[in-house]
Amino acid sequence: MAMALETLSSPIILFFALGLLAALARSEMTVPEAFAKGLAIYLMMAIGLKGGVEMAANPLTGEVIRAFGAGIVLSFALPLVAFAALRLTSGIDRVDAAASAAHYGSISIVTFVAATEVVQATGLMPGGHLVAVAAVMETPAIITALLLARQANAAGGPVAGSERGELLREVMLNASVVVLVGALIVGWIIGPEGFEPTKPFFVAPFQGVLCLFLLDMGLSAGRGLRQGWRQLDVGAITFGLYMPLISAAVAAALCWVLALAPGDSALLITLAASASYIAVPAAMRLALPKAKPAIYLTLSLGVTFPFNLTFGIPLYTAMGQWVGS
Amino acid sequence: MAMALETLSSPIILFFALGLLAALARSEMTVPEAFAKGLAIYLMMAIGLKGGVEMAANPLTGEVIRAFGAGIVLSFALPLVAFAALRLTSGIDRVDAAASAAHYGSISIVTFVAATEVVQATGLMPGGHLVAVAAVMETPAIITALLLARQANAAGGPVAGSERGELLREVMLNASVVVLVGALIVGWIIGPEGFEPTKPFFVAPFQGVLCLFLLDMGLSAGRGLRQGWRQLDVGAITFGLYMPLISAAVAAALCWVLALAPGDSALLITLAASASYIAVPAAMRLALPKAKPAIYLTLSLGVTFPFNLTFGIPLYTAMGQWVGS
Amino acid sequence: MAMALETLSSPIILFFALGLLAALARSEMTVPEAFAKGLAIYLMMAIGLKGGVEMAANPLTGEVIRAFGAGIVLSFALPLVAFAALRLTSGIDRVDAAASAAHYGSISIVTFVAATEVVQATGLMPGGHLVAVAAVMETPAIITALLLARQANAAGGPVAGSERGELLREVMLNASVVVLVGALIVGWIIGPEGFEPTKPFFVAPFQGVLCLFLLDMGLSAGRGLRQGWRQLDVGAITFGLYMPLISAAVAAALCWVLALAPGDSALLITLAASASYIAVPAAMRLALPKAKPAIYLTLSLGVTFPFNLTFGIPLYTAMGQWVGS
Amino acid sequence: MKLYEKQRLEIILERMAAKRAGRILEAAGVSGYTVLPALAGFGGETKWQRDADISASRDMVVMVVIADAAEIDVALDQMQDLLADHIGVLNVSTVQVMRPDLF
Amino acid sequence: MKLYEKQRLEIILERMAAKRAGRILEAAGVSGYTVLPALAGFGGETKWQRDADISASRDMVVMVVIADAAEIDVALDQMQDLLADHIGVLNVSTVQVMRPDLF
Amino acid sequence: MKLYEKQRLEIILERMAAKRAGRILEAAGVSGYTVLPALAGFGGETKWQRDADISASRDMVVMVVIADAAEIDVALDQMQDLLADHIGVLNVSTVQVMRPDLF
Ligand SMILES: Nc1ncnc2c1ncn2[C@@H]1O[C@H](COP(=O)(O)O)[C@@H](O)[C@H]1O
Ligand SMILES: Nc1ncnc2c1ncn2[C@@H]1O[C@H](COP(=O)(O)O)[C@@H](O)[C@H]1O
Ligand SMILES: Nc1ncnc2c1ncn2[C@@H]1O[C@H](COP(=O)(O)O)[C@@H](O)[C@H]1O
Ligand code: NA
Ligand code: NA
Ligand code: NA
Repeated sequence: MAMALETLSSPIILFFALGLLAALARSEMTVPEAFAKGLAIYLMMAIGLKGGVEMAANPLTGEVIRAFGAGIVLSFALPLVAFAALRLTSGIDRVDAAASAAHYGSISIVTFVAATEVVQATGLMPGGHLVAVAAVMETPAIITALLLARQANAAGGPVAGSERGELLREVMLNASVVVLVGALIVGWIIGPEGFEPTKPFFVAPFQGVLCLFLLDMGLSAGRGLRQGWRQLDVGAITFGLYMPLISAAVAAALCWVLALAPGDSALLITLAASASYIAVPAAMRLALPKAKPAIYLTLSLGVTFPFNLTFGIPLYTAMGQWVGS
Repeated sequence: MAMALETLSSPIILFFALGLLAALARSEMTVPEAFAKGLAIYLMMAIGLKGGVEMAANPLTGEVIRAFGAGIVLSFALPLVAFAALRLTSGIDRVDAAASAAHYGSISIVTFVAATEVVQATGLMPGGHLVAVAAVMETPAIITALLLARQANAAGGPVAGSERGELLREVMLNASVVVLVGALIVGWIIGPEGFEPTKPFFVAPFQGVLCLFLLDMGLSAGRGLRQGWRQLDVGAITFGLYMPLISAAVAAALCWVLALAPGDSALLITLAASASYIAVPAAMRLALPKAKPAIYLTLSLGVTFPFNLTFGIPLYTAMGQWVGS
Repeated sequence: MAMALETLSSPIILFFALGLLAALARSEMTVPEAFAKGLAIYLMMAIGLKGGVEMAANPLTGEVIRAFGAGIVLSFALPLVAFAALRLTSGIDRVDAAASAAHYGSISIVTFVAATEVVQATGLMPGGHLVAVAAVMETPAIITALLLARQANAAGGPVAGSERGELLREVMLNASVVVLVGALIVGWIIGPEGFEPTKPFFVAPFQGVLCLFLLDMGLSAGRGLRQGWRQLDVGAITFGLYMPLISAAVAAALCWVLALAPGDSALLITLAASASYIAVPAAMRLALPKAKPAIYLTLSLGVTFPFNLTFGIPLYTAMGQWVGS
Repeated sequence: MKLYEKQRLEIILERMAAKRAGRILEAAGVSGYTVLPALAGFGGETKWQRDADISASRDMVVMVVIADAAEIDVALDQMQDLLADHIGVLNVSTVQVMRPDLF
Repeated sequence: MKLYEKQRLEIILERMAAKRAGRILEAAGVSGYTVLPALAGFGGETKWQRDADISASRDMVVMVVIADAAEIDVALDQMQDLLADHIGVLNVSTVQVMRPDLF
Repeated sequence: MKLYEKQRLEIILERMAAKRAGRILEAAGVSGYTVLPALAGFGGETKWQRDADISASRDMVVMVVIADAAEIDVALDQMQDLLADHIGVLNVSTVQVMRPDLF
């Protein structure tokens, strides 16, 4: 409870709320796309570097490998649950359900970062390899979703003008994979000492940049909600709230079975519960162009992201403490 | 005098001068709009946060409330003076005069920030609530200007395609109001302790970012001057130089009557003397589209802003010390 | 050798390599142009300020003046060598050869900055005036190239729509000259004390920003290579590798004759060996529009820049130590 | 490929007025429109340039609308009023489309 | 000035599909095309705005192609398939050019 | 709505040459023009992309001009020279406008 309250009054959440309210009140204010994209690249570089530097300092134990395995399994499996849930409880059609399911199997790096702060504030020290686990969880969900969608419409060859390998490139080499994994490897190579001179840029201002970025995310989420909620029935909106809980429960069980540490468990549960809103939407425009962005974006950015940021993270942290060994 | 010289050799002023000279020499150099807008959002977040944090640390005294009152009165009243002065001393027509008057009743947040530095250098500590006063002064001037303009052309219903409330939203929920007031409230909630982790982003680099931003403002002001001065007669250009002095005198008298502290007085005088060049121009395009931007922008950004930045601020600081109690 | 290895494992080089590899692997990732341009302005302001502040602290000795002389002579003369070399060893026509030669006479400020780090790591302290020398070397090469090109096509009046002075303005007042020279003068005026409050923006995060910028340069270089290499024969590509060595050798001889200090020599050699990829290409579009950007950009950004960054800089540093007095 | 005739309306307009133009178009019943940013321009005696003006108050946009002649005609009436107040010019041309029922 | 007739194809298309449209155009043999960014738009029931959506998944672009009628005709066939999957509309018009051999 | 015939000139041009084209247009007496940024393109054998080239030396813009046929004709002569040196293509079409005296 105290943790929940503290989370809710952190500057990050407050700036997100500011953006959300401004958008709902129909303010015309925007953060220029080029600037926001620059900030996103900065954030991913910073996260990757820090994770890599930490990994360089710690040996690759069996627990680390189990965490990777858990992440991959979750990313492959959760879309199946999400797809079934959407089809059962909402009127969303098969293609839209498959596309949405991909988002929930994949992850949100901002949710991950916000959770890291909260987890560290409780005194737990999650391992740097969780950044790598996050990167690894981005993609598998997309594959599951494509298989689900293919079942849906047996017909339908490749889209006109498409090229062999373009989807693979988009999925494996999109900005967030390149920057996150790349910076992770750079961090691994340079280690704590090489990292030192870049810390005044990548560590000290990080929290502040996150505030600015979350203001923009609030604006996006609010506008998405205002435009998109009409496209969603009650079943779909409820899905955006209960699906992260299902994912968290599944992930928590897995963490318990695999005997992961409490801090690592908390972050893995958060990753499972979070939904993508940048990398997967782009991949879906290529892979399933007929799926409607208004549906999957409103769900992941408009409903699930705010839920996770405010109520989810304290809960997942508590769950991590509970199931972690 | 010493203060004036020191002001003139601060990096902020020198970078402004650099931009101004480059533009007058017809350099093609520009700062991309998306980047400059991002910096502007950063600056307003930083100012708002700092002000809010300071307000959280201090009680809301009668003096604070008097400062708000003074700001609102000035913003409502100064456009009347400006309008009369423009009509008397220049050939500018009623609509253009009304639009220009709105700019002089409203405020320039960069002038405010630059003045804060100078005032603090003299050892005075202006209160954090002055940021809130600045935010509150942005809007009333626009209302006065619209009343002045309505008198001008009694006819003329709403512009085709306009929507009830769009002007109100633009005026009350534009980026600078949302970010400034929003960050102020966030700062108030989080207080000094919550502010700490974001300081390496919002406090330490602030001065440097201001240098970069002022380089861009110098470029804008110089280009505005080069394009716009032909549209202004001598009377109009003189107005851009004497109007801030009138506003400062009126504000100084009010500060004296209300017994405001010297630091607060200096900043309130500066706010009164400063003229808007982002929020009000945008509002004028919606509210008085027939008013010519070449006139009001050249005046506020090309004439008054450089004057205030160089000669005005030291003067207003001295006035604040003189009338403040 | 150790120095070379250390250079290769610095975060700057690693992020450049990351960008290069991502582009070669056909990732679609980009850094928005507006953001990258903003970073470039930041980097040049920071470099200029630091150089100016250092110059303010040191007297203008004869050695400083000799360094300026050397820079100007090199920038004028090296395009002659480059032009002759290209015409002899590649199938590139006269206009393209002249345009390419301009790039090699001019300089790359990022190469300069990267070299500064390496030189300082060896314990040498190059003078702040080298920044001014870099600024001064940007332009003369363009004049030589235009004379070479004029010889090439005796005919051909000015391009339709061109204006007296536009090329001069582009060459003397482009963003990099304005910001670099302007910030240098500002730094000179404000001195170490005035510089202090802006250091948390211009000094501390510098290395980190450079990492982000070099990621983008890697992406640009990789894409340039992938698109452009077909336009280059073996002779041309080899030129991109041996020309910096020739320039370095000429510059080293000059440093030895003029008895420059080791640190200053290392940087002057690097400047001579480096090739422009922003200011000169823009100037060439105005002055020699028929020259093909695919040729001169692929050479300078795709071949010479990576070579200098990785193998060149350690070599030039060693040469500076060797010839410097 | 069989093509069908429609009208293309192109409005070069100050950015702050784009929402108003959008409302006029929607009221006229067009099926959609697209707004492009402009970078610079010249008109009357003056030039403007997006990156060179921090106030952004002279930014222009270009709105492109494909629609039936009848819808365009309804829109033009109100556009005339809009352009009496706001900075901008417009032009209409005839174009061919593939799927006429979309417009 | 003597001018020659060519066709101008304008495709308003979601940004993620622009490369696919480009491949179709190249396969049809056009000599070139240019892609412009869009800022905002309206279609069906919904609006989008570039700076207001951090996912960028609804960004549109406008592709402009000057080409021979024959090449455009070849391209249109495949564009019909592309636009059956992807969000977008297109239009064709007749224009005059100076150097017909360029297209 | 009564409309009047004018010409629409569209020049796809390298950005560094836009000021030159602007001077030619002003000299020809047109009442205005608007410059749009391009994002990417293909021509000859090569592609360019604004965000993917730090030198920005291959950026293109699109200039749109509404004017009298006579003014366009004067401009085209010099444009031919400009496009002999600079990278770019142009096209002209006939459009309808509302306020003919503006152009
Ligand atoms: N004839 C024209 N063709 C294209 N764009 C124009 C034309 N006239 C005006 N514009 C655009 O509209 C803006 C304002 O023009 P004006 O209303 O003449 O000041 C200019 O800066 C151009 O961007
Ligand atoms: N008739 C039209 N004219 C111009 N642009 C359109 C039109 N219809 C749709 N668009 C553009 O295509 C996007 C998607 O439209 P829709 O497929 O109707 O949802 C819109 O947001 C507009 O940018
Ligand atoms: N036929 C065309 N239609 C539209 N744009 C073109 C065409 N040809 C060339 N372009 C544009 O002009 C640029 C340079 O083309 P090129 O001169 O052929 O190398 C291309 O990258 C395109 O942006
Ligand atoms: Na997930
Ligand atoms: Na004021
Ligand atoms: Na050189």
